Amino acid sequence: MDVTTILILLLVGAIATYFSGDKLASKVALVFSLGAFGLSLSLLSTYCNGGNISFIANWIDIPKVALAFKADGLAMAMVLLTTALTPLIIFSSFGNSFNNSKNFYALVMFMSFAMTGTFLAADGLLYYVFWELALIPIYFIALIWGNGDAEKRKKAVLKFFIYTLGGSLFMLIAFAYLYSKADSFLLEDLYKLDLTASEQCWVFFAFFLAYAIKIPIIPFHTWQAKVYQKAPTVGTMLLSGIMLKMGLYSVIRWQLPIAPDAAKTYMPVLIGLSIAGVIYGSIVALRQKDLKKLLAYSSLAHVGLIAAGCYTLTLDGLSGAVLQMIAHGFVIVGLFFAAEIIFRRYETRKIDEMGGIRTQTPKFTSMFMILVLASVALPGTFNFVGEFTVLYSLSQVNVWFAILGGTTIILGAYYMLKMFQNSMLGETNAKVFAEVTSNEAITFVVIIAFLLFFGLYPKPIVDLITPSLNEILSNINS
Amino acid sequence: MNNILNQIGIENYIFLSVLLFCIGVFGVLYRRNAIIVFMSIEIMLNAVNLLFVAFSTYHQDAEGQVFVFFSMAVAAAEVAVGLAILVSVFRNIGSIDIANLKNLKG
Amino acid sequence: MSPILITFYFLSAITLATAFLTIYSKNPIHSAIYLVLCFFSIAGHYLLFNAQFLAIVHIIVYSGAIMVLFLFTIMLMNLNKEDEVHKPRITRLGAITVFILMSVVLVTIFINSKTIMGDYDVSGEDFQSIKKLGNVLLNEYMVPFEFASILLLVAMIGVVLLSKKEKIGKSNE
Amino acid sequence: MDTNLALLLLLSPFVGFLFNIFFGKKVSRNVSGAIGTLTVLVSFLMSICFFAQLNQNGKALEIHLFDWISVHNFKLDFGLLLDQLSLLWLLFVTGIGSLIHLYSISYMHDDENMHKFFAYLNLFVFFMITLVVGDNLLVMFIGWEGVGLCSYLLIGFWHKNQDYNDAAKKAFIMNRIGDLGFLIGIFLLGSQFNTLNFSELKVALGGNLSLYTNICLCFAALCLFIGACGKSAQLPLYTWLPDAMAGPTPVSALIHAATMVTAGIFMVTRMNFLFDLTPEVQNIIAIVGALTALVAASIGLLQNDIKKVLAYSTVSQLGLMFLALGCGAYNVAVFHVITHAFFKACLFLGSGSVIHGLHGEQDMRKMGGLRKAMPITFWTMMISTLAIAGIFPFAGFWSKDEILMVAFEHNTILYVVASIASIMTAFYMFRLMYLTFFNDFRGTEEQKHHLHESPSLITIPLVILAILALIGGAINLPGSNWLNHFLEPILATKHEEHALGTHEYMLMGIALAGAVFGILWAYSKYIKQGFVPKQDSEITGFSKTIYNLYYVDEFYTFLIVRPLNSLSNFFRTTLETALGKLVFGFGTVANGLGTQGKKLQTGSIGLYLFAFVIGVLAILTYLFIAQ
Repeated sequence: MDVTTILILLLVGAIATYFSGDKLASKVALVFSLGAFGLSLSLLSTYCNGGNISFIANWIDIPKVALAFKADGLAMAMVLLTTALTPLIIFSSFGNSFNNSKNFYALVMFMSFAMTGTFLAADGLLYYVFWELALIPIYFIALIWGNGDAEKRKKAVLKFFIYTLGGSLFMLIAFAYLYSKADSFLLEDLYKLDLTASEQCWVFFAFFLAYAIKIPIIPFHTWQAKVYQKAPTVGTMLLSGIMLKMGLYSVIRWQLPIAPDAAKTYMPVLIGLSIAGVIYGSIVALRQKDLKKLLAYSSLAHVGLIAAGCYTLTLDGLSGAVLQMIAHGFVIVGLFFAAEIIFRRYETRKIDEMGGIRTQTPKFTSMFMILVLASVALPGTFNFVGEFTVLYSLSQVNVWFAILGGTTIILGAYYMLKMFQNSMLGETNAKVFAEVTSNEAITFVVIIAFLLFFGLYPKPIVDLITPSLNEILSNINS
Repeated sequence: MNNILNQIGIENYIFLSVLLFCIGVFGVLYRRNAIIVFMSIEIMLNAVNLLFVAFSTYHQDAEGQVFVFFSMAVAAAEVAVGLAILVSVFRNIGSIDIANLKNLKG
Repeated sequence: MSPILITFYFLSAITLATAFLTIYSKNPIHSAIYLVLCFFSIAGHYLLFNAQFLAIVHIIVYSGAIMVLFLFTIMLMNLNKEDEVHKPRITRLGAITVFILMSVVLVTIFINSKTIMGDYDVSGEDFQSIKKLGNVLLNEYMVPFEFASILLLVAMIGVVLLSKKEKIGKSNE
Repeated sequence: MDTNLALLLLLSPFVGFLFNIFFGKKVSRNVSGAIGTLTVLVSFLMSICFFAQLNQNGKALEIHLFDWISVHNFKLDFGLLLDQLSLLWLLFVTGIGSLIHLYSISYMHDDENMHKFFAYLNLFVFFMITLVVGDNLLVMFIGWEGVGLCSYLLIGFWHKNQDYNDAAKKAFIMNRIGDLGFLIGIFLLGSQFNTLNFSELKVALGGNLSLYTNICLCFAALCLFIGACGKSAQLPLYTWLPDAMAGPTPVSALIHAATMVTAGIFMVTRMNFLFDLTPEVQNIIAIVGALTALVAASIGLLQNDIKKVLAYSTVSQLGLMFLALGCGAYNVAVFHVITHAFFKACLFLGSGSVIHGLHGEQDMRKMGGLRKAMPITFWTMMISTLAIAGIFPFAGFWSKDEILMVAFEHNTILYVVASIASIMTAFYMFRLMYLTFFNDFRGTEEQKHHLHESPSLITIPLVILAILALIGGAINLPGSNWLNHFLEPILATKHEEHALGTHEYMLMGIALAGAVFGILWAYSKYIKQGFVPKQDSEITGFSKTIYNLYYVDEFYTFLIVRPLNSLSNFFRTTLETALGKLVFGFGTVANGLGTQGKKLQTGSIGLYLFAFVIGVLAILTYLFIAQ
């Protein structure tokens, strides 16, 4: 048993979904994604008991590319995030009906496959292939099943596609260069490379461009809000919940250890940029009128903080970043789902057109409230653990970074509560708002339970990721 | 006659074929009539063939001549096809002046 | 001056002159005829080298087949008139410049690289008799030889297809 | 065993919360209220148990529950600490909490969301207990933010009114500003000493400290104080507290008068060993406290909303407590916290009773003459008012007097400021009493018809609290000083006893005289002259400035909210578009290049051939030269 089984299962799931017909598609996808989740859990237990679940085999001889999948704690954490969120996301879409749903769910499964591959790949070219593969399904999902005016949507989605693809090309160049140096794409060989300062700088910024666009760090974020707004909610969840984390994960896995000196040299600039993203995203979110756009900008702010944590190059920063990635993955999926639930009933995403929902749906309100609070990192939720650790690591670098990054505590509360107040509270809305169905509630409950449990007891996850982060750090510092 | 190159010298052949080739190039650039352009191309081909044969003798090796043989086969095919294209172009446009063939304009 | 050298210079003069005239004459028919002459002179060169097989093939293929094709085409298009409009002066000047430049460059290159050429030696071995060539062609170069035939076949089919009158217009009517 | 009991103490209100949130709607209102009250009562009883135990053996109880967060240089446990300070707080939090729960059963009886109210209240008590018993700063921070959350939920309890929601949001955000300070303080301490545990910090701070560490400590102390400012409504973060009166009155009594707002004082007292090392910060605290006391009291002079008056009085009293903290007299501050909790809770509950009786009327201009109709409310409130005014021998007298004494020792200006604030307090409190309970009723006929004393569930807590307000001073009477002795183990520096000399008697006399002067002033104005405050529109001059709260809110709006919003608009419309254009710029450039490049493709074969030949030539020449 090794991690390839997860990939195979997801791929088979995608194919099976495609052939299962429109009626069954969602259920088949759910079954397979749950299967993948179970499989990754069982692999995790093997890993925790000291078993080897990595996989390596030759693939192409010239250039030398290997089918290398390295499953350490960090990768497993991210794989679990993916395989746990995929069934949730699929399940959350049970209330929608899509045209050609077999294509839709097959694409979702395929995307999950590609993202899992990205997290696991330990060979540069393989990783790149998965990285780009993940882009294709989301392009079609957003393009075909998105909402709003078709022309505008096409423009936004195309922009997103070309933008991220263009950024990744620089990464490809970097890999090609690294290959010419190391004569191998394998992660370990790339770690061992001894690059000069200027080489590192070039490689670092080539990677940075790819990741900064994907994460996104300002000023490379312009694709984000529009795509989040236009994509169907499932697509938005996939994008914000998992795909953003691909960029952040890659920073930790690829960018920092390969070009450590450059990372050290430019650390203040990078942290500064990330924190500028935090403040900028928060401020823009203050006056957003569209619920999904607001969440998009909140996401911009949060990932800014995560990126800042990554670039501190300290164990706290990295582990905080990973924790926050996981927490943010769950909470943003939940929040987008809440937006979707409102949309299902009111057919609008404009915050002005909502309001007065609380009296009609106490359950929904409570769950939404908890998610909002988790998003503003109230102590006791998992997000707090991540945010605290990241901010702590920032304060170790420079306390001003922590203060500036910490404004997210204030501004985040401001825009989230404002949004909550305007969308949920107030005089009872004239339009009827049906209480959440049990299907919808299950999704919420799972997310909330996860966030609260690990908020109080994050130790298992911390213990899982710390050894691999230490290994990466030793690569950075050697 | 084996000592022909001793008497003439390989350089002379090189200069001859270079000049011939250049005349071919000149023709291609100078004329607008597609058929003449074609002929110029044939001249260029022949210049190269000539050189092949010269060096075949120089090296006392048959391979050069074999190559010329193939080149002739290709040239024959090329001319056939090329002229067929010209014929159909002429049929469509009514002219084979290359100045009139502007469908490639971007 | 040996007779051979004289023959060489004579043939070369014919080759270059006819090649130039091919390009220069306004009437395509004249061009074609000059080209035939040019090909014949090249065949003469081949004979000088004692490459009889090639000389014969050359005459058959070029002077025989290709030139006939050219002539047919010219006549088919009714081009035996001197009605070609000259290219603009600048183009002609450019062509001449490029011609001179190219000659200079190529000649310079070859003059400069002459030193690496060794002396010519005669082994007396037979290397270009028809028998020998046939051996080489049908042993070592068997596969390319067959491919050449396929190429010719394909060219033949292609030409037939290309020069067939288009039927699309008819089917539309 | 102790662990289990402590968990019971901690989790009992949480169980109440869970019960009420999940099943509250299904059971009857009284059951829901009773469960809410009982769970808090259980905590109270547990607190008494622990208190008795502590009194016996004097040993603080430390309980480690589980590992929580770890960063590279230290790890944080989820642990509880039951020592003198936390038990003291527990006693009055759960005690007053139980009373207010009891009160709420009747007060909120007609509200459709009563079970939610009790759920939130229980949750609040749970978080408050967490705050108090946490054995490190971060667990305290859980409670710290948690009570902020409950405050948000309860202020916005009547969520149909967006003004109330605004008030709730304001409270939460202002608290969060303080919380950021708190967090930064935590970071500074954590990175310096590799621990956040109180006892370990105390040991670490006792050692020799470098200059750099001292500077860090200063900043840390300042940051923690900013946190306290947010939570305890001090300048400049106090404006949320008066707005927070939008919540139901029991909430104001419990959260915004007795317990949550004293969290700042609790924290500073808890970290007294830190603040003792940073006299600069102590000075800042004292000044901020005194100023807050003065400003809030002056605003209170002219307010007409009965709850707003009490709110400003709370802010003012909290200011006095911070003054005491700034002077290093932690025990005095704690003393005042406790007495203040008694009489202020009583006052709020009393005002709630009045509002209840008048069916929601809060404007004192429309009250009056309620003394007859609501005797119990009147007498209990009277006692508390006397206490807050500092009349001998009520609880407030002792504690306030000690604060003034400490201030006098510290700095005369601070003393004068505090005294003026006290006189103002006496004035506006009696103004409140006179306007509410004396003269004739000024409301509508219908209201007059329905005037009645509140039911016993409301009056019982009032009476208990009034008794406590009467005798509460006994815990730290000069001479016995029980509280001072009790708190000794947790205070780093010993607070010397006041020997009651003439000096002290004189100060007491002055304080008493000031209070009496304030009362008489109010008496002459509102009883003798029968003065009733003017309508809003008729207020002019400086009193208008005061009546409008010195325009602080407007100032904040102008200084922070407006710029932030316009910045947001600017970012959203201009900068976002510009950045988007910038990205599209690449596309536009590529497009332009294409359009221009298209022209190269003239379709002229001659030109192509030329280009081709020249290209070949160029390459040949290059190769030749390069050779």
